[in-house]
Amino acid sequence: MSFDVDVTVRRGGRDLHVAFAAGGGVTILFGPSGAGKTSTLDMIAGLLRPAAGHVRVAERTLFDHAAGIDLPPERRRAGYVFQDARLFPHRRVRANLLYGARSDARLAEVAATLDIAPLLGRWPRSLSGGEARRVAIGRALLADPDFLLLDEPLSSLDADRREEATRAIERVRDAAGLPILLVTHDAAEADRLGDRVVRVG
Amino acid sequence: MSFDVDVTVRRGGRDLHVAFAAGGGVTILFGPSGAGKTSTLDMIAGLLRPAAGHVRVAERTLFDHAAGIDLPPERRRAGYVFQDARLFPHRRVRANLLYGARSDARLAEVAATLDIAPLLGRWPRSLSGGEARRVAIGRALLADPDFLLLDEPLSSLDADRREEATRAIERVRDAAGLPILLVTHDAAEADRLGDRVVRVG
Amino acid sequence: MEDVAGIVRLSLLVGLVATAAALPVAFALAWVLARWRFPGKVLLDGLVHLPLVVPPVVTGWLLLIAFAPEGPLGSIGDRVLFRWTGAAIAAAVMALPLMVRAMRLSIEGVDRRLEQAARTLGASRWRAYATVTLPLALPGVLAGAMLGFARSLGEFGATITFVSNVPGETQTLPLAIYAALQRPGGEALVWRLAAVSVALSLAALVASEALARRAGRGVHVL
Amino acid sequence: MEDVAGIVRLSLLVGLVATAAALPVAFALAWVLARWRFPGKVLLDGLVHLPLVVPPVVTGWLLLIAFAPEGPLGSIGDRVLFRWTGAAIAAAVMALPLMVRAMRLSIEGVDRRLEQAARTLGASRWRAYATVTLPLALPGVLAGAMLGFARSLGEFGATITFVSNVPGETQTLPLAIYAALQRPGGEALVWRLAAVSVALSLAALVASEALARRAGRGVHVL
Amino acid sequence: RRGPLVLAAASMQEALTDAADAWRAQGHARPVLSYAASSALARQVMAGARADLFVSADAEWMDAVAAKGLIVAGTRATLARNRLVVVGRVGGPRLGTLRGAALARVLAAGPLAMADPDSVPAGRYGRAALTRLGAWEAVAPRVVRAENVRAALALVERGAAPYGVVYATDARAARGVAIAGYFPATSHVPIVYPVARLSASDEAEGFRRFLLSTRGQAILARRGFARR
Ligand SMILES: Nc1ncnc2c1ncn2[C@@H]1O[C@H](COP(=O)(O)OP(=O)(O)OP(=O)(O)O)[C@@H](O)[C@H]1O
Ligand SMILES: Nc1ncnc2c1ncn2[C@@H]1O[C@H](COP(=O)(O)OP(=O)(O)OP(=O)(O)O)[C@@H](O)[C@H]1O
Ligand SMILES: [Mg+2]
Ligand SMILES: [Mg+2]
Repeated sequence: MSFDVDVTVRRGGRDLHVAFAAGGGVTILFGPSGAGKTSTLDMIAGLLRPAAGHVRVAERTLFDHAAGIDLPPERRRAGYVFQDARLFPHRRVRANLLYGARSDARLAEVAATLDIAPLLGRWPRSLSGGEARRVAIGRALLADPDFLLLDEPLSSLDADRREEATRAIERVRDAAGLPILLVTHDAAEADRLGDRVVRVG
Repeated sequence: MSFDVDVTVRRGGRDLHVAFAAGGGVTILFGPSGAGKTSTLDMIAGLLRPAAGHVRVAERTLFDHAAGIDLPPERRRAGYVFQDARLFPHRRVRANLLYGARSDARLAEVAATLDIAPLLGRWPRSLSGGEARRVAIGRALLADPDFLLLDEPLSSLDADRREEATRAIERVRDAAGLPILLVTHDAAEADRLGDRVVRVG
Repeated sequence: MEDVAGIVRLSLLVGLVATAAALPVAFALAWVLARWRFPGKVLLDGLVHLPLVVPPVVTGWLLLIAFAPEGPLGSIGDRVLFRWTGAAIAAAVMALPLMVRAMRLSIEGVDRRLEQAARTLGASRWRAYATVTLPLALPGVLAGAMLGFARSLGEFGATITFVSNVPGETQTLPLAIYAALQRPGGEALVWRLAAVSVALSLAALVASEALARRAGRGVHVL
Repeated sequence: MEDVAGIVRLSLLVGLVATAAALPVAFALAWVLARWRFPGKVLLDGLVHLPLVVPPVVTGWLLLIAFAPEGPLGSIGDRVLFRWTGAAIAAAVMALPLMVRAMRLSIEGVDRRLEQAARTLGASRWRAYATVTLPLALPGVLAGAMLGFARSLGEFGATITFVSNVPGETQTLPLAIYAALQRPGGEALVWRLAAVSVALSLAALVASEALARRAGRGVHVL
Repeated sequence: RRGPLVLAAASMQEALTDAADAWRAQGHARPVLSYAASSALARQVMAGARADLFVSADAEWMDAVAAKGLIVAGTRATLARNRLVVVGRVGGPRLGTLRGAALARVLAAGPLAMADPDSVPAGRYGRAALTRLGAWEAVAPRVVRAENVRAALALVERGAAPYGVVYATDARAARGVAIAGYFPATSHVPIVYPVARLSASDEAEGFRRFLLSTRGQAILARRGFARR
C-alpha cells in the first residue's frame, strides 16, 4: 500500500472522517469544496493532528493514535505543494527552491522544466500567481521527498505550463516511483494523471 | 465599448503593453502565466498606475495619462475578485461580504447562490480554499459594482460549485448588463461564458 | 503624607490621561513613519525618540523651560506647572516613543493588499485605513498603549523636574517612593508603594492581554 | 572632568554591551511569551515589565541589594559595583521590557503556516525557527535593539543608584549631564552632552532604519 | 594610578573637585569623586560596596552608615557648613529680617520652591527654619518639593516659582537669581557636611586630612561653604 489512511478530526463543529488505502502511482483526492481534502493532506503531512486513526505511507507508519506514534513533519518527508503557495517571502526564488534540498545539483533541471529559470533572482512578492505556484512545485520536488502531496498544483496555470508541470509530475511518478496524492477539481487532469480516485465528503 | 483599455507598465524589467476594446457581456482575458493578466486588472481597478495610456469602462474614463485623469480605486466601482482571496482576516464572513454593500438586502440571496450561507459566522482563517474563493466572489457582487474584474474566480471550485458560481456570474451579466472581464485558463469556461477572447502576451 | 489611596488615585489619573492623550498622537506619528516617504523623516523619527535617549531630568527641564512664564507655552503654564496636568504631560512625552514604536511595527506588518481590496470595494483611503489597517494593527496599538501606561506609572525624573513633588497634585507613586527612599528607614513604605505599582501594572497587563486575544482572533488568511 | 570623548566612549561601551547582552534574553522571552501557553505566563510577563513600572531608583536599589556582598549575587559583586559592568547591567535590565515587547509583537505577526511549510521541507522546529520565524521577525528584533540601545543611552536613575557616578567607570552621558546640572552655570555643558546623546541615537536610528529596509525587502506574498 | 574612591553629596561637587585638583597638584593620585544624592551613596555604602571616603550632605545618613559599623573609628568630622537662604529673581524685593505673618504673606503669594521637606536635607532645614519663624503653616500648602536644591533653584530661575529656599552655596553662582534674605543661624540646627573614612586606605586618610586642613578649608570657602 502506498497510502493507508484512516483519520478522524474535528473541524468547524463537525467530525471529518477520511479512510482509504491505495497502491502505487497517483491517487486522486476528489470532492466538493470544504469536504476535507486539504485537511487530509495536512494530517498526512503532520501539520494537523487527527483525533484518532492512523497514517501509513509506503509501509512507514507516520501516525498511529493507538500506538502513540506521531512523527514530526520534518521526519515524514512529504513533498507538500500547498493550496496557497506559501513561499518564504524573505528568500529569493532560488533560496526558496533550495530550502529543503541537499544540494543544488537538480536546481537547473527542475527550474527549466517548470519554466522558472528566469525568476531565480526574484523576490516572491513580485511573482504572478502562476509563477509562485510553479516555484512551490519546484521547492517540493527538490526536497527529495518520499511522497508527494499536491493540493490543486495546476490551478492558475495556462495550458502549456500545465502540460509541462504535469509531465514533471509524471516523470517523478515513473522514475522514482514516489506515491503521489493529488487534489484536483479537473476531471481531465484526474483522468490523465490518476491511477485511482478517492472521493472525500 | 464596455472596455477600452490601452496601457503600458514596467514590470520586472520589461515593458508590458496591453490594448483592447470590447463590447458588452463577458470578455475573456487569456494568456500564459506571467503574461500580465493580473497586472491589467490591477490597472483597470486603479491599484497599479500605468506609465501611459488610458482606461475607459462603459464610456467612463477611469484613467487617461494624457488628460491627467486617474480616479482613485473607490471611485472606479470595480467588483474585483482577486487571484488570491484577500478576505479581511479580522472580520467574519458576514462582515466581509457586507464590506462594500449599501445594505444587507441581497446578502441572503447571494450567500445561497454561492452556497456559503452556513459560513456567515466563521472567521476567514477557518475557511477552505474554495470557501474563501466563494466568499470573495460574493463580496465583490454585493458591492454594487459598475463592472466586474474576475481573476480566475472558479479555480479551486468543484464542478457543482463552479456551475453555481458560473450561473451567478451569468445572471449578473444578463440582468444588470454589467461589463465583465474574466481571466481563466480553462477553455471550457471561456467558451461557455465568454462573448469574446482577448489574448495577452 | 502616607495617603496611599490618594497617591494611587492620582497615579491612575495621570497614567490614564497621559496614555489617552498620547494615543492618537502616537498613532498618527506611527502611521506617518510607517507609510510615508518624505525628506526629513529620520529627523522626525529622531525627535520622537528623543525622550528615550535624553535623561528624563533634561526632558523635564526642557518642559519647564517651555511652560515657564517666559517660555513659548508660558500662556498656559499656570494650568500646568505644579499641577497634575503637568505630570500627565511629562508622562505622555516620556511614553510617546515607546507607543510610536510598537504601533509603527504593527502598521508596517499590515498587508497593503488588504487595504487595496477595501479601496476597490468603495472605501476611501480613510475608511480603508479605519476599517482595515487600524484593526489589523490593533495588537500593536494595544501593546503601545500598555507600554505607555506602564511607562507613565513609572515616570519619575521628568515629572519631578518639571512639576515638582506636590502631594495631591503631582506626587504620583514613583515620586512618593523616591521621597520615602530619601529617608533613612523609609524602606517599609517603599515596599508598600512599589507593591501597589506592580499590582496596578499587572492588572493593566492582564486587561491588555485579554483585549489583544479578542482582537487577534482573525489574522493570516489564505 | 569634562573629558567628553571619554564619557562618550564609556556610554557607547555600556550601551552596546547592554544591548548585546539583553538581545538574546529578550528574544527568548519574547518567543516564550508569543508562542507558548503555560500557567503563570502573566506573571512572567509582569516580571518582564517590572523595570518599566517601578521607578528606576527602586530598580537600581534592588540591583544593589542583589549584588551586595550578602546578596544572592554577592559573589560577583566586586566585579560589578562601581564598575562599568554594573552600569551595563542596569541599562540592560531597564531596556529589557522594551526589547521584549517589540520582538514579541513581530513574532506574533509571523504567519505560522510558513513555519509549517519549512517543517514539511525537512526543517526541524529549531531550523524552521532560525530560518523562517527569526528573519521574518527581524523588523521587530531591530526595533527592539534600537529601542534598547536608545534606552541604554538614556538610562540614569537605576545606574546612579546601583553603581554610583564614578568618572571613567560608571559616569555615562546621563550621569555626566546630571553632574553638570548640579553645578550652577553648568548649562553649557549640559547642552553639549545632550547634543552628543542625540547625535549618537540619531546615528543608531539611521543605521537601524537602513538595516530594517534591507531586511524588509520581502514580506507579504501570495 | 587610581586615587581613592570618594562618595560625595552632589551639592559639594565644585568644592570637592577644586580640592581634588589641588591635592593632585601636591603630587598625589587624584581621588575619584562620585557625586550623587546622599541617600543613594549611603545605601551603596550600607549595601557593602567598597569606597574609601564618604561626604554626606547631612548628619542623618552619616549616622545610618555609622550605625552599621562601616566607619573607621575616629575619622568622622565636620567638613563644612552651609547657610540657608531665600532666593528670588534678580531685582526682586529684599525680605530683610521678615518673620511670622509678614514672611508668610510674601512667601505664600506664589509657589515656594524647596527641596522635599520630608526627605531631602535642605528641605528639612528649610521647614525647621520656617517653622521657627512662624511661617510654615501658612506656606506649607504652596510648597513645591523639588528633587534637590538645584532643581528648586531652576524653578525660580525659570520664573515658575517666585521664591525658593536653597543653600547659600547654590544661590551664589546661579544666574537670574538673587538672594532675597538669609535665615538666621538660630532658626535651624547647624547645616553640616560630615566626612568619614570607610576603608583603611592611607591615601584616603591623607585626602581627608587635606580637606580638613587650613588649605582645604580655604578651597571650600571659595565655593561659599562656611568653615567648620
Ligand atoms: N481552522 C479551522 N477551523 C474550523 N473549521 C475549519 C478550519 N479549517 C478548515 N475548516 C473547515 O473544515 C472543512 C474542510 O476544510 P478543507 O480545507 O479540508 O476543505 P477542502 O476539501 O480542502 O476544500 P477546498 O476544495 O475548498 O479547498 C471546511 O468546511 C472548512 O470550513
Ligand atoms: N511587483 C512586481 N515586481 C516585478 N515584477 C512583477 C511584479 N508583479 C508582477 N511582476 C511580473 O509581471 C509579469 C506579469 O504579472 P501578472 O501577475 O500580471 O501575470 P499574470 O498574467 O496574472 O500571470 P498568472 O496567470 O501566473 O497569474 C510577471 O512576469 C511577473 O513576474
Ligand atoms: Mg483545500
Ligand atoms: Mg495573475
